[in-house]
Amino acid sequence: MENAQAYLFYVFAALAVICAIMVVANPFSRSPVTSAMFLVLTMGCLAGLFTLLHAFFLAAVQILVYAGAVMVLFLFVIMLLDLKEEQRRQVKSLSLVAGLVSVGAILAIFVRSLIATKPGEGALANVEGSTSKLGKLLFTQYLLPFEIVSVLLLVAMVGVVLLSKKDLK
Amino acid sequence: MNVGLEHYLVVSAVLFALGLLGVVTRRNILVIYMSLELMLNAANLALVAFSRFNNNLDGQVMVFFIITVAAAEVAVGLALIVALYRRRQTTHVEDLNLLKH
Amino acid sequence: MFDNITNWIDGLTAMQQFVLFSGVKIFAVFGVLMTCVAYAVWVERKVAAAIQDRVGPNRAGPFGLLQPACDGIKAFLKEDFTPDHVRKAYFWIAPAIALIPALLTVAVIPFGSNLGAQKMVIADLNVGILYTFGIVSLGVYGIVLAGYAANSKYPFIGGIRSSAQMVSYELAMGMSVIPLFLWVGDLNLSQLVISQQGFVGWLPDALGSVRLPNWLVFQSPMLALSFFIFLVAAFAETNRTPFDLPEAEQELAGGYNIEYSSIKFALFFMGEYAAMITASAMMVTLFFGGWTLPWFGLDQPATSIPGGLLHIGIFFVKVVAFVFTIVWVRWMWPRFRYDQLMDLGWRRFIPLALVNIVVTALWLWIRSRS
Amino acid sequence: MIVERKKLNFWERLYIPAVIGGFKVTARHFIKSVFKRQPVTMQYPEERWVVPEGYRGAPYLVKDQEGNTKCVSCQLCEFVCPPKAIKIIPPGPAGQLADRPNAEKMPAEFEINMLRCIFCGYCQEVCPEEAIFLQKDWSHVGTNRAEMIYNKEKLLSLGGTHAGTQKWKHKLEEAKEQENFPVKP
Repeated sequence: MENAQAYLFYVFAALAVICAIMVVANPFSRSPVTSAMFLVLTMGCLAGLFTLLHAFFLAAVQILVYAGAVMVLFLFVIMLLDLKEEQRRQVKSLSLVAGLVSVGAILAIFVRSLIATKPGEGALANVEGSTSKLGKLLFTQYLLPFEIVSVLLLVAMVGVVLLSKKDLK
Repeated sequence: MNVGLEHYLVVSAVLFALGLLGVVTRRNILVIYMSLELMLNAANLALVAFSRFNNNLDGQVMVFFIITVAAAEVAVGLALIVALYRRRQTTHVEDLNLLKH
Repeated sequence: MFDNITNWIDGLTAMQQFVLFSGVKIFAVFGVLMTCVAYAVWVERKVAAAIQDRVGPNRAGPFGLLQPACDGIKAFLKEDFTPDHVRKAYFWIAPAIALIPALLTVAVIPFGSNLGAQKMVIADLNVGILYTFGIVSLGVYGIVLAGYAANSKYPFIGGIRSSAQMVSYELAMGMSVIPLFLWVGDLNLSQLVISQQGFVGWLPDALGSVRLPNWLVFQSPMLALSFFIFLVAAFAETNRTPFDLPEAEQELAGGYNIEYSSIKFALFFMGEYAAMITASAMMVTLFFGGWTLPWFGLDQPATSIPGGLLHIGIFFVKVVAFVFTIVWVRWMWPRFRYDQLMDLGWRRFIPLALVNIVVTALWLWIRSRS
Repeated sequence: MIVERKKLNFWERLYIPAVIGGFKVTARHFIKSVFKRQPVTMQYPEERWVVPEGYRGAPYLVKDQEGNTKCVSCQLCEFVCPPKAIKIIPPGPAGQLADRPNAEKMPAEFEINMLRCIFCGYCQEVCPEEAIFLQKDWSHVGTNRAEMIYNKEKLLSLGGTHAGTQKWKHKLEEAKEQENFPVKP
């Protein structure tokens, strides 16, 4: 059982990383639709990882919200905007180098801090992310942030409706 | 063959770095947005892993909030992109140089 | 022979048994589902014919029962034509993506009680219903990608339009079941079925032997309303009449699947029917008691093999009844106009579902106080 | 003309009566064709359609009672045919003569393209010799287009012998009567 989970972890992790590479640096296609589809796959792999971490509720929500709603919205917008000639553009080498350097620096910081702290040692893995427990926590300890987030969603909704109006005065 | 916290954190760090790479190097505003989503997801993964290995559900609650905020952010952001496209007929960040000229 | 097999199974480890039984269940359910998909087309054609005073397919085999096989052979042997202007990769992937979500949904549906020691559900998830909605929400991709892959305007407009429809009604569908889970207090579909055993308690005793099963749709008016919203949303999600705008022959020359032919087109077709069957199975599980039947003690988990088979049979009959109704409705009503569809979804059903949630929550709160 | 749309009341706007009506109508037809076995379908190869009187089927050439070709190759039908489905090759000055008395000639070739024919019946109407008739034939099949162009032999064999009138015999008798008619100077 342990072994199977480890194998699954490596499969999902490798798939997630490969798909993420295809999102940002796809060698075959610059089309945003391809990026979006690979991002969907990445989200799916992350949901798999969540399941391995026993966060079942979040895994389902990840699929439902990210893959089912957010990425569909992305696809919609990409298709509504007619992006034919946008695909052929050269990446400027200067920005590429700068980007790689900064990303390398950040990655180096991550790796160093990981080596320095050794977070895995002595940790016990036994939390179940069940819906009821999460819900209880959400409605007791985190009630205020929960309400604030709901207001945020309302504001976002109003904002989107306003922004999407054709003749904005 | 034991998968511990550090494995998940490495995956999370790699995903975050890839997202950042996308934000810095890609010039299409939609792809930049997707890279941002990738970074948020990487953070989610780290939080869930912490929550699991520290025997504490707070991380998962945090992820719940992140997903909600990300959804709101995407809705507003895409509405802005559509509005922008209506005015300028482009989604390319280098063409958005009105302040330069 | 039989003893040999049981001995061999007993000799396996728990993990191996789990893999074995899951594999058997997956293959059995997949086989039954695909057969049902084929015969759903036959049922559709026969019912359509009967309602229109015709005979329907009757040449291949008795009552045309071999017609699905003929249709399948025809679909496979036709020329698999790929137009020159399409985006090839998406053109190939889209039909598969259209079919897969419908198949994946079946994984969490309890289609029977027990068969021996095995629970008759492939994956008894604690977040069953969330999983279902997650998978259902992926069904949009098949249509969007088909429209995008075709790279010509009518499929494109059709794809955008159909996906907008599916996204809109997904909301109503998701919100319609929340009262259900407030009421039951569990997201696990097996537990949900268990909670529907027996007869309803609110009928007056004076009626005597007239009793209603304790299925959720009969338990309270809010849940009946839930069922109504879910039913309408299910029609819209599976692209059936009166919401079959994806098949817009009149105005879009066919919708998102114009450029497809032969087996790829057949995959879209099968996806639609598989979605119809899974939607029926969902409705049976959520609102009509799954495999339970309160008479003759059939609402208790089976203790023998024939009892287990009987439960599977009950479930199957209920699903067939729903499929029949869905097919029936197709030959009864004209389709909605697109603006009416959106108006109905966003301005009628979503507010209705929200009100339903609030009323159910209030009801439960009052009941818990008194 | 402006048709006022009927204002629906609340009950009607719920569409529940309409829905129930729809269920009733479809269920009635369903029961009728499934349980009472009264579908309107005709099982084609086994059951055949009985053609009503006056049906306009395919035009064929007919023979008279003595088995002679009636057509005299006047080409009126070719001229009148709206889709130009009829093609007649006359025998020409040195060609074959008619196989019956009272006729100068008969067609060397007579073709009707059944793919073009619209079954209007003008040829039958215009024919002075009553040689072409629309018959009760409604099933035309062939494996290629050339097969659907019917030639003279095929048309004659399909048309068969036309019972009833034998136009020129009748006229001949009339003429003989004319000869014996007592005409007063």
